[in-house]
Amino acid sequence: MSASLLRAENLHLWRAERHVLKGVDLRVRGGELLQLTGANGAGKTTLLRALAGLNHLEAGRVFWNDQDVREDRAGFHAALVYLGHEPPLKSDLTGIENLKYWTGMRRPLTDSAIAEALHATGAAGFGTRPVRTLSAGQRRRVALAGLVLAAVPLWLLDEPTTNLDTEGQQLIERLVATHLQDGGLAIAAVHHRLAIDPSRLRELNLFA
Amino acid sequence: MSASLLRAENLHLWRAERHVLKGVDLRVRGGELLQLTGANGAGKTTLLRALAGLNHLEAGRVFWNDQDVREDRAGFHAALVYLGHEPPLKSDLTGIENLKYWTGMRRPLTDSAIAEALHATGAAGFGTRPVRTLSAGQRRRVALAGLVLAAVPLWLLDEPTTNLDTEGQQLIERLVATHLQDGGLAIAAVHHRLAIDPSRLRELNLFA
Amino acid sequence: MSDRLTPPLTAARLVVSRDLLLAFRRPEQLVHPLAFFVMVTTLFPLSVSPERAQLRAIAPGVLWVAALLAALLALDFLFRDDAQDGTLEQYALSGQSLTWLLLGKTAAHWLLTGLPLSLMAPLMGYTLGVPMSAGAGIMVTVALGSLALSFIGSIGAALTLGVRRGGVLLSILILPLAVPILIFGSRATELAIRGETYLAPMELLASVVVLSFTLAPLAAAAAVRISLE
Amino acid sequence: MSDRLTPPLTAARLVVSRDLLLAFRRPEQLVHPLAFFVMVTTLFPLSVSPERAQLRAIAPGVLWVAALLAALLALDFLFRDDAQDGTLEQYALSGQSLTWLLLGKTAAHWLLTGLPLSLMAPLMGYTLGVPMSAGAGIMVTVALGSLALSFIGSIGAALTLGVRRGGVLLSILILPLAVPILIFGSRATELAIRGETYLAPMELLASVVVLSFTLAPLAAAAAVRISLE
Amino acid sequence: MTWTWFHRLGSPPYIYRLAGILTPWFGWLAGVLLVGALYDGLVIAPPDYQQGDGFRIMYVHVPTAWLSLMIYTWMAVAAAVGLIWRIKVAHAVAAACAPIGASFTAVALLTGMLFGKPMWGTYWVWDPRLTSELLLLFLYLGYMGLRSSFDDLQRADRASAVLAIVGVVNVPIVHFSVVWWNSLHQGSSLSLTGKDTIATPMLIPLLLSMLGFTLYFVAVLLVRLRGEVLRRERAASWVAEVVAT
Amino acid sequence: MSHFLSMGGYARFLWPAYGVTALAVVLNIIWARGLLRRAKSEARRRIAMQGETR
Ligand code: HEM
Ligand SMILES: Nc1ncnc2c1ncn2[C@@H]1O[C@H](COP(=O)(O)OP(=O)(O)OP(=O)(O)O)[C@@H](O)[C@H]1O
Ligand SMILES: Nc1ncnc2c1ncn2[C@@H]1O[C@H](COP(=O)(O)OP(=O)(O)OP(=O)(O)O)[C@@H](O)[C@H]1O
Ligand SMILES: [Mg+2]
Ligand SMILES: [Mg+2]
Repeated sequence: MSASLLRAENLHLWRAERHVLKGVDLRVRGGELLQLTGANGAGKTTLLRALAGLNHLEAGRVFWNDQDVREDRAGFHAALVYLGHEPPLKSDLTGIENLKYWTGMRRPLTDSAIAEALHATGAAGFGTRPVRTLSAGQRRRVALAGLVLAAVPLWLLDEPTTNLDTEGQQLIERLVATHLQDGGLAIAAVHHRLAIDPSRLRELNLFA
Repeated sequence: MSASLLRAENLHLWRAERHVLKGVDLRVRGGELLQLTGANGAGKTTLLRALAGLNHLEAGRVFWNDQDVREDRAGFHAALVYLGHEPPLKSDLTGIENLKYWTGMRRPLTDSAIAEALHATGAAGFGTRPVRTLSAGQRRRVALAGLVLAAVPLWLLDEPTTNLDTEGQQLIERLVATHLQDGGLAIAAVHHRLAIDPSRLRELNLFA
Repeated sequence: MSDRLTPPLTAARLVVSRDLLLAFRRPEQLVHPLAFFVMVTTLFPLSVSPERAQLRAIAPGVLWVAALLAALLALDFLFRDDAQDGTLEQYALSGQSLTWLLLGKTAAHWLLTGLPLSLMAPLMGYTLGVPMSAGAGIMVTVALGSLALSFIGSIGAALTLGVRRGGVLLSILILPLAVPILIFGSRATELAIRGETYLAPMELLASVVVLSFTLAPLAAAAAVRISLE
Repeated sequence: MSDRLTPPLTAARLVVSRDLLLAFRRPEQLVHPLAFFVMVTTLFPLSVSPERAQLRAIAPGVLWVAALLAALLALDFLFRDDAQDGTLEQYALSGQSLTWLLLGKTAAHWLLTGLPLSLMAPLMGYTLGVPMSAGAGIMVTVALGSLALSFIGSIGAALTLGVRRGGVLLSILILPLAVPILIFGSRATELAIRGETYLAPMELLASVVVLSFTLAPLAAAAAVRISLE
Repeated sequence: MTWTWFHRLGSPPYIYRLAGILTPWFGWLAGVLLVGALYDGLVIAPPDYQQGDGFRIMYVHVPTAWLSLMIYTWMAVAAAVGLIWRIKVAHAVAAACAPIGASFTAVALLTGMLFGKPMWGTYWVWDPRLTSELLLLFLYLGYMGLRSSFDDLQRADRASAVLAIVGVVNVPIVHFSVVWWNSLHQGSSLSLTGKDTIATPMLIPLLLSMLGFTLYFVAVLLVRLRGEVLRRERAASWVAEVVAT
Repeated sequence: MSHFLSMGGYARFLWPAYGVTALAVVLNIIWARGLLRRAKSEARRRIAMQGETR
């Protein structure tokens, strides 16, 4: 895979009367993590959703591998996974079923691949239980398995460490590090510093 | 106020087929914080809800000031506030209105008391906006204002630092410290260590 | 730390005013059950036959089934939002009597759905060929019937809280209990249309209201506590 | 990182099988629209009059209004759960054609609601005094009508996603579009009951199905994208 | 002292064993009575002067209709006991009652319909007795639906108990519907106070049949009860004992 | 015998009525036993599971 590149220029976005993104520029290439920081309400969630195309940008453009994403939305979407504040899981399905339908929609999956991903995120023990019966952190781990399984170059993560125990914080760091090593790139909104190789880590601080 | 005391003996609780609480004992007195720790799925949320009376205990008893809470549920409830994974706010009401109805149900409130509490939790700037338009961390701050306003001796907090920025983490520590100084007690499920006077801090580790 | 607690009646009043405020913040909610009622009563003549004589004969039935369905659909939302965002949990933990708080919620619910429905019923009756002279009778019976339904429904709504898509399960639970209301109500309406005295079925209706008013909030409070677990 | 993507038809099939699995995981969901249909058709004779001749005259209307309401209520859930838990967002970001995915969802929805309704309709007709000989006709017309309604309804369901308590708003949006279905359908049923040929209204019904099948998924996909913002 | 029986009845292992012992007794007695009633009702009892041989449907209709009401009452009482005194076994009884009651309500409806066609000329009319019996079926179904929509048995028990208790108002409505409204349906043909309104040779098989069906119900209930009690016991040592082998 | 079976012309209604009743009687026995069997095997499974985790 040639090195991927996400670039955004002069993003402007209003929520109701509020000018939330005031000309944000960013540039992340394969192997880099861009950490979004900023006080509560600074616009981290808004920026992540806008990049994914879930919030309407008033002005500015987003480029994926130097192509405007509006020219090939499906292609761009196929290259990214967005994980928001809440894990996108069906509470009546088991973790394995959730992954089968959710990530399976993106690329064909084998059962062993699913099992492996669940194992990698420490969710192997409860993959066969309905998600509804899982604790908050267990649910988050199942969602992270979906992230791993998708095998896409671009990760957009909104507070991925929420609800995770101390071992889980390290899990996130490990997952991101591996992803970067593989040439992927990630943008994550995290409040505390992640233990990631500083040469790969860049920071974008949003002001409220 | 004479020193309050929460005591629980031999709590047993099943969730479906799962024996989650296996004979938990605890004892917290006024001025102390009991920090619940344990891996994801260990049972922290379950224990907090069971103490509040929101989960059905199979066996075991909870005492508030040496009286079994089943003898005076309303009195016990009037003495506690429980904050779960999600802040209990109405998204169509403003922060101020939310507090007026939620905490106002417990004790009569003045407008200035509400304004003060919002100020104390850094939510003064957005108290008049519908909660629906707030970011995750801003919402959490409004809920914390309700906690302060309630002015009850017992706080049951489930991951109160979720979604809060670094300044917000310190806010929690400040709020808890003041509460303990005032003779209150708190039980909080938090994954990382809180910066609280160690003589007041006790820990209960749950094993999955 | 203050020892002064909010008195129970003030707490119940707070619940009522909160629910009214919420409804006025989203006025479309006020309109919904009404709109549904209007639609069902207008669909009927479309699919049956528009002959007036036949329409008038089935008018009480159509009015009551439509009103019952509209009130039933609205019931589905009685506690659902509050359960989802944790408000109900906070009510249960407020140290106040849950029975009073739920009584407040149910009263607000009736003010927002049953009352408008009963004001609208004579008008819809008129479009079905019912004489205006029967209007007052229809209004009062629908008001009483919807009040009873709100109370009985509060039990069902509380029971189906823990259940996803409880809506239709709720209808199934409530309908057997609501049928007496329907029968007495449509009977009273029929008598009113004919210009006869409708006191007898009306008294039955009123006794259902009294019965459900005294028992339902207790049962609903028990049900809410159970479904919160 | 793999470049092999799931083909669009496989993705749509995954959506269908997922929705069927979800429904069978909670079988009460399957039963709900049916139960509602049964209840409405039961309520009518209770509040109108139990006389056979009169019942039979209004039977087509009652059947169709009941089926329409049942299907409409079920529509409310078409996208709501998926929107709430973020599944719809993930669909939109899956790189797959949203139109195909929504077509899958709508098909599954019909299999779970419209099909059982149409199988049940002849039976409920019988309790209203409709002869068994009209059964096949009723079944086919209700099947076609509910199919058209599922497609048309998918647009409305997508449009009301961002709206809380969209349920009744949805009904208001959909009903004007559903009225032709109701009129053709009850007309066909009436002819079937009389033992006459009901081909003409049936063809009209079929053309509504074809039209809505080709246009609705596109419109629904556009509406979902808008409401996700 | 006087309450020991009450506590023992609330003890799962005791009830489990007791039910196991009692089941064959009730079962066989019911079998004997039902066979007797069948022979007596179909062969010995003379035809009715008005209804001919058709009246013999009564011997399955009346007992099943009676069961449908009695079982609901049992269920509501058990649910109330379970809710008030927090007795698991009582909830188990209520849970065991529902499917049996629902099936006999359905049978009462069906046999009534088959009775109605020759007697009234139609399978179904919207008569108060018939309607309220149909609503009873809906209540049973709603009860079972509510139960099945909870994962947790304890929650299902308590929630459905509230419904069972509230729904019990329907029972007197069914029973007295023939009195309160003028109805096509038969009035009470049995009464303890007044003199019987049907002839003795016809009455004996009816009584046999009603007793037989009641005992049969108890037998089935006891089997179900054992299952329901087992499902509610976790990690108790006696469970390991009884399910061994 | 055929006289008995014809039931004075009511056979069309009488035998189905007895039939559904008999069916309900038999099915209830089967269901109840099935429930008990399932509950037992579930209990066995549960006990086995607990043995493992201990
Ligand atoms: C679908 C139709 C019918 C239903 C749902 C139905 C329902 C019932 C019910 C619930 C009872 C028990 C009442 C009680 O124990 O308080 C009953 C009793 C009885 N039914 Fe029916 N019935 C139907 C049709 C008929 C017909 C057509 C006949 C005969 C012409 C009939 C004859 C009787 C008799 C003789 C009793 C015993 C009366 C008494 O002791 O109260 N039923 N039925
Ligand atoms: N409804 C349920 N049915 C079955 N098991 C459940 C249910 N709810 C929770 N559990 C299980 O109970 C255990 C405790 O859950 P709980 O939510 O209390 O964990 P927790 O310590 O709060 O975890 P976290 O840190 O992830 O929030 C978990 O193993 C969970 O899987
Ligand atoms: N629907 C809306 N209408 C008006 N303002 C909104 C709306 N949604 C969000 N905002 C505002 O936009 C700003 C950015 O919100 P956003 O959720 O992106 O913040 P965030 O950086 O993710 O904060 P947090 O750390 O609390 O998650 C906030 O000030 C918020 O109040
Ligand atoms: Mg955010
Ligand atoms: Mg937790």
